[in-house]
Amino acid sequence: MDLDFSPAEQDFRAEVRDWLSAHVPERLPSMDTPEGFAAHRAWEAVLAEARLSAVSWPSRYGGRDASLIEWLIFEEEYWAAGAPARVTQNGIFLLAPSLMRSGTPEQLDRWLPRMARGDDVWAQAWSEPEAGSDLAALTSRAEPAPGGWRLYGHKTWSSRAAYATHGFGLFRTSGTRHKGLTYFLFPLDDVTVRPIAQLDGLPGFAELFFDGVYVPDSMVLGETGQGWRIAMATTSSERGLALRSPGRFLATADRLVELARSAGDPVLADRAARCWVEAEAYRLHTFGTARRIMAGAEIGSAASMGKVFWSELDLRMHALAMELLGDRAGETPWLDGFLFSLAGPIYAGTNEIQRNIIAERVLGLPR
Amino acid sequence: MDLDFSPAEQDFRAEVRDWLSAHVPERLPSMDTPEGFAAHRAWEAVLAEARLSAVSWPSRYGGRDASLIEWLIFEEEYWAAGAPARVTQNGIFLLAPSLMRSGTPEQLDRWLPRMARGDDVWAQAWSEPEAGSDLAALTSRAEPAPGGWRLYGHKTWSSRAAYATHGFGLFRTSGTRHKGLTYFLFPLDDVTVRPIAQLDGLPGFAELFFDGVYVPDSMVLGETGQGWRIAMATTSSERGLALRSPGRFLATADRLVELARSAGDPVLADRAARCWVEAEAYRLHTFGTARRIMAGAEIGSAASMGKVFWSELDLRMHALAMELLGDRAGETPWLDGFLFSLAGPIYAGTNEIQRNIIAERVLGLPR
Amino acid sequence: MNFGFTDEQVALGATVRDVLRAHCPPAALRAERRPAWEQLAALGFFGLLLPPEADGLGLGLVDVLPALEETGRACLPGPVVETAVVAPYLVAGVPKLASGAVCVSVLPPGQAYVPDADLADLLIVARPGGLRLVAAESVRLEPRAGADPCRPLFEVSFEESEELGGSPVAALRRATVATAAQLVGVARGLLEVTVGYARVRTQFGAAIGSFQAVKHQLADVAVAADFAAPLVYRAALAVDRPTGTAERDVSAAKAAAGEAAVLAARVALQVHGAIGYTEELDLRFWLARAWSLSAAYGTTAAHRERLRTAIIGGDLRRYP
Amino acid sequence: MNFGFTDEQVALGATVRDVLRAHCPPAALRAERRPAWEQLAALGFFGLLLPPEADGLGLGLVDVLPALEETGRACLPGPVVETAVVAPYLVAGVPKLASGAVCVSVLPPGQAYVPDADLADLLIVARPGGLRLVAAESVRLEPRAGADPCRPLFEVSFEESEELGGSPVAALRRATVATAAQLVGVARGLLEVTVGYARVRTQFGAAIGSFQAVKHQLADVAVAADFAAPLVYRAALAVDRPTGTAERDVSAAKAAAGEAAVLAARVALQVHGAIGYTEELDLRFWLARAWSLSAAYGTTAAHRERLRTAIIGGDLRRYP
Repeated sequence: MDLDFSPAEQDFRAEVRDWLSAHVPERLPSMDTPEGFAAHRAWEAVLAEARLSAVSWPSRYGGRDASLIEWLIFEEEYWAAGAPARVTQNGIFLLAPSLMRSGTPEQLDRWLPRMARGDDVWAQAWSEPEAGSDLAALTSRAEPAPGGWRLYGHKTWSSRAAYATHGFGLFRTSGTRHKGLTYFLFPLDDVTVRPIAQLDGLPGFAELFFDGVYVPDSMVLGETGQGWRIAMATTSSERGLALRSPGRFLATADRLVELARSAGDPVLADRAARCWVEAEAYRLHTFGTARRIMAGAEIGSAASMGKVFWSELDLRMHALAMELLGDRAGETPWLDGFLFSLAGPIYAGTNEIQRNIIAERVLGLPR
Repeated sequence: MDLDFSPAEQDFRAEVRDWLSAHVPERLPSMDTPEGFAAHRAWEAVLAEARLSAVSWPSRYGGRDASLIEWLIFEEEYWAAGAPARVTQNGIFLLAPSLMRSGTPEQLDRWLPRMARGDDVWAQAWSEPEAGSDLAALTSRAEPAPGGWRLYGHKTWSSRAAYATHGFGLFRTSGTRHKGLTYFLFPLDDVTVRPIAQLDGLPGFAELFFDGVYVPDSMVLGETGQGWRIAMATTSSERGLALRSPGRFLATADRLVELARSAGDPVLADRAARCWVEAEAYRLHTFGTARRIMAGAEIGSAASMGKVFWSELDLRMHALAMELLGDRAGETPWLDGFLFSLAGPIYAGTNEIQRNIIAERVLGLPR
Repeated sequence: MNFGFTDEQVALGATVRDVLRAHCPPAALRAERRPAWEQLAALGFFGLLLPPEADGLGLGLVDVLPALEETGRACLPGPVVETAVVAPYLVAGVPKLASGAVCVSVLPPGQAYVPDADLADLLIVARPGGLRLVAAESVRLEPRAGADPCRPLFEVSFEESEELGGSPVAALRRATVATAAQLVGVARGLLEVTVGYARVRTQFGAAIGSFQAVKHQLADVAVAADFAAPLVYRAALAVDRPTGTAERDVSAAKAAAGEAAVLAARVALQVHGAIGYTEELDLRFWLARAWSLSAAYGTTAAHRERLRTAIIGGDLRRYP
Repeated sequence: MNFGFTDEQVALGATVRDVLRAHCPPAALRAERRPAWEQLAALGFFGLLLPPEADGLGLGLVDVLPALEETGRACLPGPVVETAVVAPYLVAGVPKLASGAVCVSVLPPGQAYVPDADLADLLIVARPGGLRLVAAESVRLEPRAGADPCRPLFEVSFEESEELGGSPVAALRRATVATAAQLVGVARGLLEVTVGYARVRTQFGAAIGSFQAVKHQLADVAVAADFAAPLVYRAALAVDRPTGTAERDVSAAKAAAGEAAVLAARVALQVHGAIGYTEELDLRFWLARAWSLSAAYGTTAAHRERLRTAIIGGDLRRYP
């Protein structure tokens, strides 16, 4: 057991840090506005140019074949530098792992490089109005059509879909519950997109209405009827390592401590110090997880522990910042951060569902 | 709305305070030892002599016809004076309310005065090995016998039963679940009592084995088959006002603040101050509840809110004291208090059950 | 000792509740800047605490607690506490205050921005030297971002102002307690709406309110609100008297009410799930109110610090 | 970067686990004062950290973490940390230490009483002027009440003692990390036993482990233990090196491990219900160990205070 970064890893960190300090833009407008979306997409192109938008991908798709540890290093530097949120994250962190695991070589060649450059921006389409936590209850369906399928139904809580170009999600091709679901990719051109304004008034989500949208067979990911299995691998990465790397929370914790220092209240200081250590715990825990994955292990349900931990830590950090700032919070980025952190225990499987998973699949308690 | 004690209430407080300061003994040995039990019983006789053992009872049974507010005042003074724990509490606070509500005049005359003096010490006998939280699952039974009943079965977690003289509990006379249960009183002479040692090694509980113990009809409380209803009124008072008056927590909070003051850690000080205020909140809440009861209202399921609040407050206070004292805790009364406080969220209906009751019966959520 | 509201106090609360149900429904929060104020004024709401010589009813703060709780439960916009509670103690002599014709906003010490200053005819502004009274005509307002869309914040600047004599302590304590009463109302409003949602929303073939994880979170909100409320009522009695414990009792009330409302908001959002997070749902108004009022007249942390200082400092007097 | 135990480190833990299963079953906690010590000594357990010149293996603290965790999981009585971890750094020259023939107990600064002093051949006692080394023959022991029946406390007094040169800092940091590792073991042991009970105990016609309220409490314990452990492992690496962050990293480890164990104890008792509260059930040994070790080598509050002082003081360096 050791915690030493190799010389190559240290060099990589230095390179990323230097590049970011030269290229990170001033704070961009929210990516949930048209101009902010465009600005974030342009930033993705700049990142991709330096082959930094998806460092862990194979180089043929625009990555650097970086190890998980190097990816974690990249993330630490990225968030510490105050770089923009990733408008491509649903594609890169949720879809891409499934594509690489279940896609055809043609699909990979066609979609990954465009995704890495932000040419395509992908929105996820899991939930339906009556299938949120109970995802297996979904009723959107795909019907066979010559050379492909026609999609019908109503998806909701699709992040980024207000401005995205493509989507991915599950549609029923037969059966009930977990069986007979198929994983589809689709352009959003023929889908009716109704943006949903969030607490901050901006359309971070959208509803998607499918009224016989045609997609060719090449837009099916994996085998028909295997969508649940493929998607679960994806949601496990949504919960686990890929979606919320420790770097984000380390950066937040550092800023929180700065904020608490000036307040002079020892009780608030204690809460800040506690959060700072918890961000470290998440980082160290992730190094352990990365090591297991690199050794070939599946992290599976244990990812739920990480989801509970980071989402509640993030909420605690932002709630503390709100208390530290009082009525000044709205004039800082902390208010938006707070609103966003409130969604953490909800999305990617609510924390109630995660605790069920931990209890049933990690601890072995009866369903 | 006002919070003013009447002149009569103030006089009563002064009288109780004076009497206690003259009579409260040095710390007695634990009531779960034979000598401690005897000492506590002797103390009850001294209290009864001054008509202070059950101030809210009618004077013909040894009380003073005190109002609920006066009873709360008595409790505040009692615990502030550091007076002994009440070995008679199961009788006075759990059985007596049911007796007064459902007993015959003969039963009241026979049992209450002896209870007030500590001549009889009553143990409760609700739980069974397979019926804890699920009390309606109990299987102990009573069979008709000439002029009375024979009791069979196995009760457990009977507080004080190791040394008590009498017990009360539910036995099945017909039916299943909540139906067909009858409320019995019984002397412990013919019951096999097996003490259960607790964490501190002392027998705070006992198991009771009934192998055809005969009790005459005069030992049935209320109608046969009505035991569940009668007992629920009792457990509601167990959870609610009667068992844990605020005075106990106010006294603990005062001592906790003294302890925290000398520690000099502002975070621990904050936790102590918070507990102190919460003890006040429980006191004020109880004044409101007392007013509603005095106006004829039934508090019913709302008593579950009080149970959750005081039991978790008590645990927080003692856990904080443990942190403040470190390895010195065992040389103070705080360690015993801590061990006792740990049982608070378990007895008188676990807090999980209480939260179910709040959600279902107070808030109206579906079962 | 009679620690419960009188029939009159309850009736006043019920009247205000009826007015707010009719004139400040959730839809009004989107459409109007100051719904229901006229109707409340017609009731005499803004004169409740004013002395008779200022055309008021001369009530005590405790008398209007149920009514204030209803303004929180309805998420009523506008500087309610400032106009109905602060003004009667600081500027009772201003003509027509009782009629509701004069809207007052306040910048308390320790806060950066004035809420609802856009609606105010008069501003009471804390400055290092003491309180200043400023007329709307003399003030420049700069909008500042905040959490609560129905309680916008403004930075104020002015050249002309009057000194406001006397100590602001009593008025600010009352404002703090009044805000705490509103927070209890917000918490109870959130609980009610969330229980309603949990009864009808189904997942896994059952109402989500039948799941223990949801039940227990809601039970905890009910407990928090139910035990914060008596601290608020006690504080009102303590400031009306006033007792030697008033300052501490006010802080206990505000901290507990703020925590109950913030917990209620957290649980409301968690139980609603993603839909609670949308602009479309009315829930967001109550969430925002919980956050904005918990920071008003002293953050929860500031009140906790005062409590700690007093209690650990040895002030263990209790009222009553 | 390889943040996981090596096969050797895991194997050592497994060996200790097997020995403890065989020789320190729960029944032994009632019957023996120092079960399994002989067998551990035979394994060379007490020489693991001693340098080769003292007949030891010269391992680092990180190498023995899985083994230490097992001693916590088994609730092994006796001054394990003191003899196996403190002594090698402070009194490595004492003959036969590696063989386990010399039992050592320690009174660290800030504590009042010496645990397991009745078993000790040598005592290391913190006094205002520094550490003193005292032989068992020279010491008077007064038993003092404590929470943990398998870790009795004693007040010690003595006239003859030796000064113990050098700084105790490194040894005490290692003892703190070792205790944290034991606490992780205690937490995991409690979780395992409680999950087992929740699977078989039925109420309302179902295993209580099928109720969400029980599941979620146990899930929280699993999360707490799983995120405390890497802090402990990191602290061991930090003290072995040592890094500039070592003191802070040690406090982070001890506080998190203590909180995880205390939470595990709380939930274990709640899930077991009244039976968890009895002398009859073995559970009580683990509960007591969680409480006693969380107060050893600095209470959780003391470590939190150190963390706060360092971090808010501006030390935001991270290792690695």
